[in-house]
Amino acid sequence: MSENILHNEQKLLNLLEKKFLLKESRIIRAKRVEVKVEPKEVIPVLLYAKENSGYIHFAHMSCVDWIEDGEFEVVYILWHPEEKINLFVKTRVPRDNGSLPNIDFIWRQANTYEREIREMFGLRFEGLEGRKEFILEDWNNIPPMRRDFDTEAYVKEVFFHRLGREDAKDVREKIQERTDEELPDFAKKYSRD
Amino acid sequence: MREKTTTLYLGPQHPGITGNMMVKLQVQGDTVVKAETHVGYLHRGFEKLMERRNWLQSFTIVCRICVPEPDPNEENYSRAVEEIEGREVPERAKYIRVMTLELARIATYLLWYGGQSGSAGLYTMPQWSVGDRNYILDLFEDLTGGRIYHMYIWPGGVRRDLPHGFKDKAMRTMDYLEKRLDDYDKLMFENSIFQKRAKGVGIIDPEKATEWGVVGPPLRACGIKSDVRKDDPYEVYDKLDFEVPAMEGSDVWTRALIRRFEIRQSINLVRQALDKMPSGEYYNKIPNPHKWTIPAGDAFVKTESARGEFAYYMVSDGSNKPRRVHVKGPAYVHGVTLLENLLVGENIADVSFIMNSLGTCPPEIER
Amino acid sequence: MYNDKESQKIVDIIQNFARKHSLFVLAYGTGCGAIEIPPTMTSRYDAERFGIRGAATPRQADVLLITGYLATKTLKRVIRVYEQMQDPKYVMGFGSCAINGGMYWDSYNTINMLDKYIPVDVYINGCMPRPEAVIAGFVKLQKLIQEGKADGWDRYKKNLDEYRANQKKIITNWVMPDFNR
Amino acid sequence: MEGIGYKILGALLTTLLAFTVGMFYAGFRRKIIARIQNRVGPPVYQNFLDVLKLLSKKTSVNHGIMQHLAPLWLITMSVSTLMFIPVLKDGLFFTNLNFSGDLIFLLYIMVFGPLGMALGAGQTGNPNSAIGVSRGLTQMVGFEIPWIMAIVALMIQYKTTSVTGLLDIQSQNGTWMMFSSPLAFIAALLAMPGMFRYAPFDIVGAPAELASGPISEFGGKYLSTMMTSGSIFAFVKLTLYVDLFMGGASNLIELVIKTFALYMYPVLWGAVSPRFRTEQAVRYFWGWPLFFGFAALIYAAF
Repeated sequence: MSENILHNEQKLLNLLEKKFLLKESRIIRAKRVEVKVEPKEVIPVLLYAKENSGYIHFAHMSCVDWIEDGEFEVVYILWHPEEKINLFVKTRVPRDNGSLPNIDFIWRQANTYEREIREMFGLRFEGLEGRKEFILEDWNNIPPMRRDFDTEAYVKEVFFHRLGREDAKDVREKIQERTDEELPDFAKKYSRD
Repeated sequence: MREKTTTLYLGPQHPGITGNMMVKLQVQGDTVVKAETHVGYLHRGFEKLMERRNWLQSFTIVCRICVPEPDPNEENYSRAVEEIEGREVPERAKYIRVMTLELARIATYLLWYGGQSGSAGLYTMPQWSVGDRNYILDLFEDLTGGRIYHMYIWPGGVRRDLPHGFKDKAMRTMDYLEKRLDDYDKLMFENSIFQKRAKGVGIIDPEKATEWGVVGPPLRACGIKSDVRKDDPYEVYDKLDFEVPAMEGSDVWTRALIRRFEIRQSINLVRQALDKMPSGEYYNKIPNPHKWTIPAGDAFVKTESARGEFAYYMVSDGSNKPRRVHVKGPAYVHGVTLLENLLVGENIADVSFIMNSLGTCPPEIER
Repeated sequence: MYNDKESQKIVDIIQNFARKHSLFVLAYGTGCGAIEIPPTMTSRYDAERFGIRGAATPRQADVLLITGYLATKTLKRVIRVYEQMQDPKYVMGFGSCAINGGMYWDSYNTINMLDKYIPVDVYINGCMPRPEAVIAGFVKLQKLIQEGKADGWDRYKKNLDEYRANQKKIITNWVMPDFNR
Repeated sequence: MEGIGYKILGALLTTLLAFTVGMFYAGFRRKIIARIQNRVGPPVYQNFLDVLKLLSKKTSVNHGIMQHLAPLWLITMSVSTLMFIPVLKDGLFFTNLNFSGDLIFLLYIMVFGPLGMALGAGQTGNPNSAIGVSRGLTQMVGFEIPWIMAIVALMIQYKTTSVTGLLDIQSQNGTWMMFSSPLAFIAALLAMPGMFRYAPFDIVGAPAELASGPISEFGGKYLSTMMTSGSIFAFVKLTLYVDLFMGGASNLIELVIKTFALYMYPVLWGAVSPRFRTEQAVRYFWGWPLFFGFAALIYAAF
């Protein structure tokens, strides 16, 4: 039975396996297919998926920092509007001096994703155009989404902190005093005393 | 027209802009020749914050990602966690979730009624529709305790069962809204000036729409039947009776018609979900949140929000904190690449009109 | 009722009465609290009863609502907008994020204490504050104005150096015109 | 009424009357629109408080001399137009200069103010202002043509260019001009919302498009002067319409009833209308209003 349901998914996998050198490939569940490729295979696979297999909708693109392995994992997620399948194309690049090809000539909205990843992770995309600053402004620290960026330490250094959490009890008494004297007349008859 | 090009900064402080963002326009006379979206004014670094919080703490902040419509975020987060962990959700919880999502859709569409007509200068409509939206928010308050942020749909089910008498109240509210929607039609859709403003403005090329990443009502207004609720059914949408509208035209007017149809359909879906709701458990208990770990894996989940496909990509490394949660709202494409291309050649008067018809929501672009 | 008649001249009382009953709120949704502004202004809560209405540009506005968290990129614009507003001007901090950072206390991009950067007259707590709370905040502001205690604009001028130092600590690339006292 | 003292007192009283009535009308407008929108709305005296508050604001902006002059220019124009309009048919105080004024002069002086405003807004350097000014002038070209045609039709038909002359003719004939020359009245009436700049013709200061258009950079005292001038000018326009088409008024109560009835027409239309785009607005004015203007001219000439 499961063979029947996953027919389209299996077909896609077979096609891709025949055509490209895949590091790994699997069907996660119905409507989700995952392939892992080398960075240089990214453009051929994506182009093939778009032009020949009908995966024309670029649904998502994300980057995960695997600092233990010293690598970024970049995932491209495509969607087939007729067969209703999400195809994950995953690739890994080194954290330092790694770079990926720019794919905004295939899908122009990829430009936004790539600019964000470039800004947030410091991952280089070859030939990527567009404004350098997408979300942040005048940022001169390490890119914030990297795992080695400690946001709490940064916050402690740059921003002010309001004290008063430690004497929470006094605050509560203060609030109690204040509400009693500031209650409007109509509310006084409903107050506790 | 003059040849001179003027730079017009629409935002961040501008009454016509939706939320806090900026569109830098190059205009010749009244015509836009170049548009550039600048975002980042609402960046809070959610994805970084979630790396520092455990699975339950992360859940409390996800609803803040998109303010007009927080529930798809909770739904996405919960479903992603459930998919990686393999947690079962009781049937009753699924129905309650569907009802909550549809209520959220109605609330967002009512806000959209206000935004769309308010940006065209019809100031009576926002007063009516945003005022009536309060009735939906009242329902949410009964159900969850909060008007805007609910934190209601959580991994394993929903937080509370329906309160006593909720079904009657919800049914009454739906009846009232259905009556009010006819009034809205008279004021907005049958208004000849509104029709003149909306027809033929902001046309998306239907051939390219899917490829450009258009989702939700704007895509359905291009004549393409695409809806996550049908294409990749979640919860119990496959057991409910509804249809996906699709119309040719792909201008602001068609998008408005699509939404006009869908808000009625959502009212119908709320009624269906309330009627078909089984009794039983509403929550599959999660372990102690401090020790709650989730096996390594990743998940990509999608929800059809009022503005289109809302997606989460979640990665777990087996610890008690998420490795990465990447949020992709529909506005991520609508508000940047699509808007920049759509505005070229349009009148300045239509800029905020088009933005509202696409449902641009800056907080979900930058998170 | 609230008039402190000894310390205020009759002119001040009249001025403050007019100021109190005519608050133009700048249409600038700086954060997520902006979602509760439309309900506050529209039919159920109707803030226009109190003379509160929107103003499109900073030159015409009296009240700047900081609706929730403030990203550092927005802070620059908020300072610019605040300095463009004409005296007397009032600031209302909105939601717990404006008070102490709230949920985003450890975020690298949002400030934690609004009153270190611009003077705040009234804080409204809550995440997010209900329209009733917003109206209560406005009523509190009206009370302060009547008593002549809403003097944030005056404090800003007097302590400009301190505020500037705090602002420049975050905004490294300071390209703004001088504040015209 | 011979002495100069009486003249000055009369002029002051007229201005005060125009200001008060105009302000209350604006207050009633806000109240009525609020009721349409299911709200309570502000008190009717809200606009007085707004003006008072704006006067009490400090100002620290300087964009050049025209910026300071523009509001004064506007209010000068409003008051001087008021002086040439017969407020009451045969009042003692409100005669002012209206016996020497005629329609051609009025037509000229009524566009004088917006031009001054345009210069002032142009100097502020705000792109919203510049675009707003160009929109305003385009719209003026739109509604002025049917309006002028209607007036010229009246002049031709009754062979006088004096407002008081037209008033006398109406009282002699015992009928209002909206009945004796209906085509001109329709043309003028259709052009009227454009003159008031309420929706659907609020394209000049359209908030969602241009912030507040030409007045973007004007706050505090400038804005209060403009609001004062606007309320006086609203009274001027309404009174002129009443004088020309509705037989004038012989006492204040009649004047208030007639002008308020007329005022409700743009207000109620505006409450349920979205805004036109600039070219749509001009196209509207050059459609039916222009047709009726032509028809009135032909009717008057033959």
